[in-house]
Amino acid sequence: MNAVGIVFSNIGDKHVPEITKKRIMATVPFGGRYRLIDFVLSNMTNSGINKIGIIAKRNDQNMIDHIGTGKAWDLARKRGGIRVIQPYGDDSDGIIPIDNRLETLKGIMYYLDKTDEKYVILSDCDMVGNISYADLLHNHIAQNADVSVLYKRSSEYVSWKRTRTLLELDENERIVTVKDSSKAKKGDALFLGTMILQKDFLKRHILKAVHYGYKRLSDYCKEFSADITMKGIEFKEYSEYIDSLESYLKCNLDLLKLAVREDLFRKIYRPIYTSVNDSAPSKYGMNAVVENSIIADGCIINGTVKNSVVFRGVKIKSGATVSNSIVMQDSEIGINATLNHIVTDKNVIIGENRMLCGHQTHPFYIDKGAII
Amino acid sequence: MNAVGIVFSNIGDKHVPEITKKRIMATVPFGGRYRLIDFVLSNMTNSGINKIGIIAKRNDQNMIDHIGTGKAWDLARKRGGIRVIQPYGDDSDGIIPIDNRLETLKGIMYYLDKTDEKYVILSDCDMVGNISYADLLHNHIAQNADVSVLYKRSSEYVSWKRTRTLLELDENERIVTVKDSSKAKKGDALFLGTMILQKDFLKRHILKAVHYGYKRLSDYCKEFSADITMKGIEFKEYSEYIDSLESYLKCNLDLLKLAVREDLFRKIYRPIYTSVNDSAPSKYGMNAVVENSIIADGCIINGTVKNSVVFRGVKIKSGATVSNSIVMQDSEIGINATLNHIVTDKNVIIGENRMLCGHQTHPFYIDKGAII
Amino acid sequence: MFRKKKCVAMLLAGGQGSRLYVLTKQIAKPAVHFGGKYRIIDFTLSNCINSGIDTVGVLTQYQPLELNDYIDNGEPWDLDRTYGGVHILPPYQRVHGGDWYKGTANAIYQNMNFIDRYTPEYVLILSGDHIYKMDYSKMLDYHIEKNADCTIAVLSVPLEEASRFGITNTYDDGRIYEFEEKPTEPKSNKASMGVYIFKKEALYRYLIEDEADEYSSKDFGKNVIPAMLQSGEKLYAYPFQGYWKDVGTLQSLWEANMDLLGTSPKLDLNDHKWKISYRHYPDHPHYIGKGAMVADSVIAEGCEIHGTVVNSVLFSGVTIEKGAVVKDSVVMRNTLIKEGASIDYSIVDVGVQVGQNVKIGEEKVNEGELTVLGSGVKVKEDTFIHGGEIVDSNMYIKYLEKPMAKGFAITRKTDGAIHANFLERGVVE
Amino acid sequence: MFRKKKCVAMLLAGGQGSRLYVLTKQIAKPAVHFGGKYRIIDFTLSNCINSGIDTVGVLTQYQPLELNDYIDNGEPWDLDRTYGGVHILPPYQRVHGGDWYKGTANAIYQNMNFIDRYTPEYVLILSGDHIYKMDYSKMLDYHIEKNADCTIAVLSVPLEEASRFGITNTYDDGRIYEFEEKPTEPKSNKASMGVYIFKKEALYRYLIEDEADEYSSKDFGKNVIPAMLQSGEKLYAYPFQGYWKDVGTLQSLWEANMDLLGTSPKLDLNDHKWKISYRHYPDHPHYIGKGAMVADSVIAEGCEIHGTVVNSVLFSGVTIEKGAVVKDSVVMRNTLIKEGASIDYSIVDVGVQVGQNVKIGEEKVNEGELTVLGSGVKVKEDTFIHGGEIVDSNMYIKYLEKPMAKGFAITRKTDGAIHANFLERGVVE
Repeated sequence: MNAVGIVFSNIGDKHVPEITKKRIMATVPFGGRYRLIDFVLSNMTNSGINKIGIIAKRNDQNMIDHIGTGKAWDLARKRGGIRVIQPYGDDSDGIIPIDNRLETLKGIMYYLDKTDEKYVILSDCDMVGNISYADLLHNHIAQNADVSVLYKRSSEYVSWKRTRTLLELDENERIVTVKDSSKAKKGDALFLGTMILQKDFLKRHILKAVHYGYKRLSDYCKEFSADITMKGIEFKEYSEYIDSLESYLKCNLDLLKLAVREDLFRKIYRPIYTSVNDSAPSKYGMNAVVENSIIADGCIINGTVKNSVVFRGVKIKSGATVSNSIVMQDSEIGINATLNHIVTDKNVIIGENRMLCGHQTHPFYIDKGAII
Repeated sequence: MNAVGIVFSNIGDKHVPEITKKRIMATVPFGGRYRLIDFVLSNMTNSGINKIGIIAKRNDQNMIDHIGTGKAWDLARKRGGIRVIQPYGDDSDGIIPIDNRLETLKGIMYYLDKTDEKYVILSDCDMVGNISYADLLHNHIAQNADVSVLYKRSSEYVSWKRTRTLLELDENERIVTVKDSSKAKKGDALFLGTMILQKDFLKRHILKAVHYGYKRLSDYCKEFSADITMKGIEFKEYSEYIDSLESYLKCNLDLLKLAVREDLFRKIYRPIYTSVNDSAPSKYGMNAVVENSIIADGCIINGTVKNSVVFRGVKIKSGATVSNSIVMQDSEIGINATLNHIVTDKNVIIGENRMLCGHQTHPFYIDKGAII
Repeated sequence: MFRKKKCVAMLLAGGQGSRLYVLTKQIAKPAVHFGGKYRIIDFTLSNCINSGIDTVGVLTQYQPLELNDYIDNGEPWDLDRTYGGVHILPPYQRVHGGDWYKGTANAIYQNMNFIDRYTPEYVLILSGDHIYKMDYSKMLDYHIEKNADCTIAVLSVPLEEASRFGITNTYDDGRIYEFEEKPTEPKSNKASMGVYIFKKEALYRYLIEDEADEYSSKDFGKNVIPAMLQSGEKLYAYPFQGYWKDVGTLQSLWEANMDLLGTSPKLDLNDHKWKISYRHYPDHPHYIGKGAMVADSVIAEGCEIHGTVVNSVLFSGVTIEKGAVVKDSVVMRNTLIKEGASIDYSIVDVGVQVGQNVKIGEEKVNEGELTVLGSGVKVKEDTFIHGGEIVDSNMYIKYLEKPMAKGFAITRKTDGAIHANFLERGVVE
Repeated sequence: MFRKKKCVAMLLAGGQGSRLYVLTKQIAKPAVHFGGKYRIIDFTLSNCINSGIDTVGVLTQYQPLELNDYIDNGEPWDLDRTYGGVHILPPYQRVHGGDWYKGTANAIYQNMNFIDRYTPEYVLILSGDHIYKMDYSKMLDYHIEKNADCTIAVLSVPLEEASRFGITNTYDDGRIYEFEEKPTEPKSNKASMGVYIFKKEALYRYLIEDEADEYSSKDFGKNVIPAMLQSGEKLYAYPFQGYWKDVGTLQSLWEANMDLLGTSPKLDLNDHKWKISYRHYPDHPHYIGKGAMVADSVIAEGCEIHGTVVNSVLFSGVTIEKGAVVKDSVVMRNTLIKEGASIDYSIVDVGVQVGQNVKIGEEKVNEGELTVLGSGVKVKEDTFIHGGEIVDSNMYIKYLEKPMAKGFAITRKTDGAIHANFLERGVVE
């Protein structure tokens, strides 16, 4: 595919402060074995994009470790492949605050200059979805748009803890208004953090926008909406934004629905890849009781698990009960302990007979490495 | 080999300010096709070390691009391999000034904690040499030392623009004194920037040294020299420090001696690797006159080159004369131009009939991308 | 330019594995699936890299396509090296024609030029069809310490089973004075594991000699080892302790899978110090539905379990529908077990479809025999496949309980006296 | 799980290349060295990846070890893919035995299961022994546009040479109505380059048909293409412009190397838009000493030049001592030319040692014949090897100017009427 992928790895870092305290959004664990960035990287490699620049700030050690050589996404390439790129400011030592997208894009101009590809796909890492960028590009070219933006229609009235971006489109799918809102009614168009445009167009307008002092891409687009043809492309499969601990828990538990698993993980030719660690398959003991749950590899299950997502290498001891919870990698739930509406980070140890309860709208988060 | 390698990628960044203005010491171009870090990485992989942590500060884009997946050094591994690591301070967002080695080592404790290897080899990137760390480790164990330090004996009286570190050893090769000096007489022992020690020993003493407020490793060692057995291991093959533009030019021109090429590049089982770019072999025209020079791949030589080092992809037009100079990658020397004692950075274009002259002790440096 | 290697491993992966029947119809024996996520060869390859041996030649001949593809560049085992790494070595033609491998020794003989490239002092000969975790570096240390010409890894087996193995008879210091292939009256219980370390120079000498002998069957156990003993070379037995299983029969393959179960399993794969690596497929974590029951089992990724699974090993991507019951069985990749079906004491190969209310096999507790469904078999609803039957691939079985028309029938006997009858044959190959 | 690929390339690399004599004694023809840093196969593999085709099967049979090792995981060409990438496909055994490849068509026939894994619509058939830069994606576009069953890439050759090629006779729209192998009276100058694109479905149909024909020699040019024409399938000729050379003879291999020289060379490898990738060896940049003279030549890394090099191609790691002269020659990897020696109009294979004051070959300007030294030959000082001689490997030649004793002699004729006489033979293989 004649496009280079640009990934903003830590847009939204402040959305789930509990989990992103020591990691960026890109490396937030998800769905038993994934990190959020796996979706965008897999979508890109599945669409035939083999040159990806991940924009990162400094503390990206987790991400560098997770990506490794890029082999897991078949992107350990000699030409192209995955590169972690740091935006440069005019001051050669200065780091740009990554939240300022326009400055950031200006700071990676040197990377874009080195690429031969005609198109650029921009994506954030705070969304879960299995998207064909190849279809997107096809659509973009067919619609003859300057910028194409992915959106989905809300299927019901919803409200969120934080604001999300809504689009208003005319009958030709041209975007008329862009606004932030903390709720949407049925049929409202939600921006999905993905854009496609020509590289030369991007370069030209970035320089212009920075020159005029714009900070937000959407403000610039709004201002120059007469000159720029921004079109929306509707995405109809499962997708979800993660912008709070609550939405994080909800999106994980969405995986308990077969339709969601089908949309995300069981698409032919479009699997979701992640880094591998040679876990053995999971073992169930004589007294295991598991119901409506996602269990990753390397677990040893001797207790009860209901309506939960259990990550790789977790041990559930006998008599323990885990419900409506997320248990991250290598945690251990002790004998007869009870967890309900809990999100444990990695390497948590819950002792015997402990009882921890959160609530659906207020899940209880347990820090990485905590021993309770 | 039961050791992990730790590389300080930008120790000495200020030594060659011209060339390190936009790059760190690790990525300084050398010898026609190499970067300085190639030596330490090749030495490690040739010695069977397959886990290497490169300590980097922020602006290491060049280095990340150069290393790529690590494949060039056969270090694109699933377990181990090359990782770029950033030291963490107590403040999880704070970056440690990398010149402070003790704090830096403390900041990468998390990386050392994850390794199973028993020994650690520490190396800087400002030295050119083909060193067998396997021999070093063997020696370290045989000598029963706590810390072993590589040094070489000066073969004559020398003075430098900057200070280097001299060691004083007793008859058992135990290090008695460590001092800085800007000159050495014949037989003086020069520290070569490489140390070997047990990981647990390193961890214990780093914590202690930081606790007592030491900044320099050598100060700490001096103070506790009674408790710590520091031994020297003499290195007898070619090696050179690069700590000024002058020593940079000298070390490059040393390659014109067969003995130096033998020591550095023609050792069986110990080649020096670098990243590759599929250059075609170099072409010489009918009027080429080349004498006592190193010419890398991808060059087109139609002029005269004497006593010089010419990097990949350089074009020397007819009638041009290059002497006692270094011409970095993809530069172009125009028709009838004359260069003497010049160091051009990459992508320099020298126009027709230009005449540029430096002097042996004051080489003239031409900035990257300059057009003259 | 190649680097010298201390020890190069040569892995014999050529076997057709005919006693595994339908499981090896289209794949070489070392590529047979095992333990939920693995192939048999994963154990040997992982042992190599974990033992610090990073140069492995894999000698293939029979149906190598899937095996080649599985091993590919060796990346899953960190054997994708610029120098060394894993290399597939099929038979090839020289100036004056070429030969298929005539035996284990001949296979190594034909690839001496591969070994030479790394100028090793020692050559480790391995077999690709055993399940075990072994640190070859310790055996190599032993070999060097004894200054042996050849060291054979041996395992203590129950004396009554010893006549099924190659038995080494040794002096107290471990030196072998006799090697008997399947002796009727074994003098010791030290069985060869098919793992040899040779001094390269000694190996070459005997390979060249053996090659010249037109009566030799070009086999290590039958020819090379006895010849070395006869010439008075120094052969030592290296005692190995731990799990080891030759999975050369359907019965032993089933048993080895079952050895993963229980609270302290005979074969532990959760050992972080000795990881068994494998090629990954992008499956999501498995899902256990409402009303499902899973006990004493191993379940891999990508499964969707709505029925009951007891004392079984399920590979990636298996779907068990509501009301279906799998017991004492091994069910391989991408198999679909539909509503109400039951699988008892069976091995089900990859990509099988079992229709509604089908009954496969007989309960082990009732002294049933092992039942096997080959890859790609589709079993129509309400069918009953008897215990002990082996069903071939790509056919659609109907009404097997009725008396069968003639057509395509195999009634080979296995070790465990298993037979199969066929009604019709689908399109394979 | 494999992804669908639009087009899969199958590269025929099985040829012994007997007209290249000693250069292919131990390596397959596609592995022959070329142009200072390359092997012949680098061109086809680089063409594939540059054309966006990332799935390539390489069919090998003859002396594949070095070729396998050279291609290895495909990393130098970015063909080390998890899905697709380059795969070596040697002959193998099935349940009922195995076959060597009987011809180009049979080789593809035997590997249809490889192609099937990627379910491509198109199959590109390539040959591993041509030097050219070609964008196959443009040919594929043409093939699709014409809705052809098979498209053959053709090159305009001088009419007087046309009888050496397979010639396509076409209508104005490019449709082929006749294909003649080496016609004595060619009707057109459009020569087949041995590059075919097939609709997969059409290819399979004719391969299966051809396989069933016991009188067929199982060859694309001789059997499959004529059969398709006869049945009225749509075959089109795709006109290619640019450099293309079949390096099947010593003379043409020498010429192709010489085509790199000059200010505007016929074959330009400094083209950044169409890079030819190759496997790298860690050589340092070359060194030109005091008193050396290099003109109109290509010099690769790792060379140490102290003598004179004119109008020649030197591969990596060649050493030319003081006073030695190399002219109009191709000198391959790691060769040592000692003081005072001279090489004229020769091909010198890898690892050759030429002693002091040796004289090899005759000046081309004097209508000398091409001289060839095979890999590993050591020529003792003061020897004179006549123009036109082909010297075999690993022998030590003394006093060749004297009349020779009998022993080991070859006097095969090449296209260019080259012969070789041998005094004695060293240890090879």
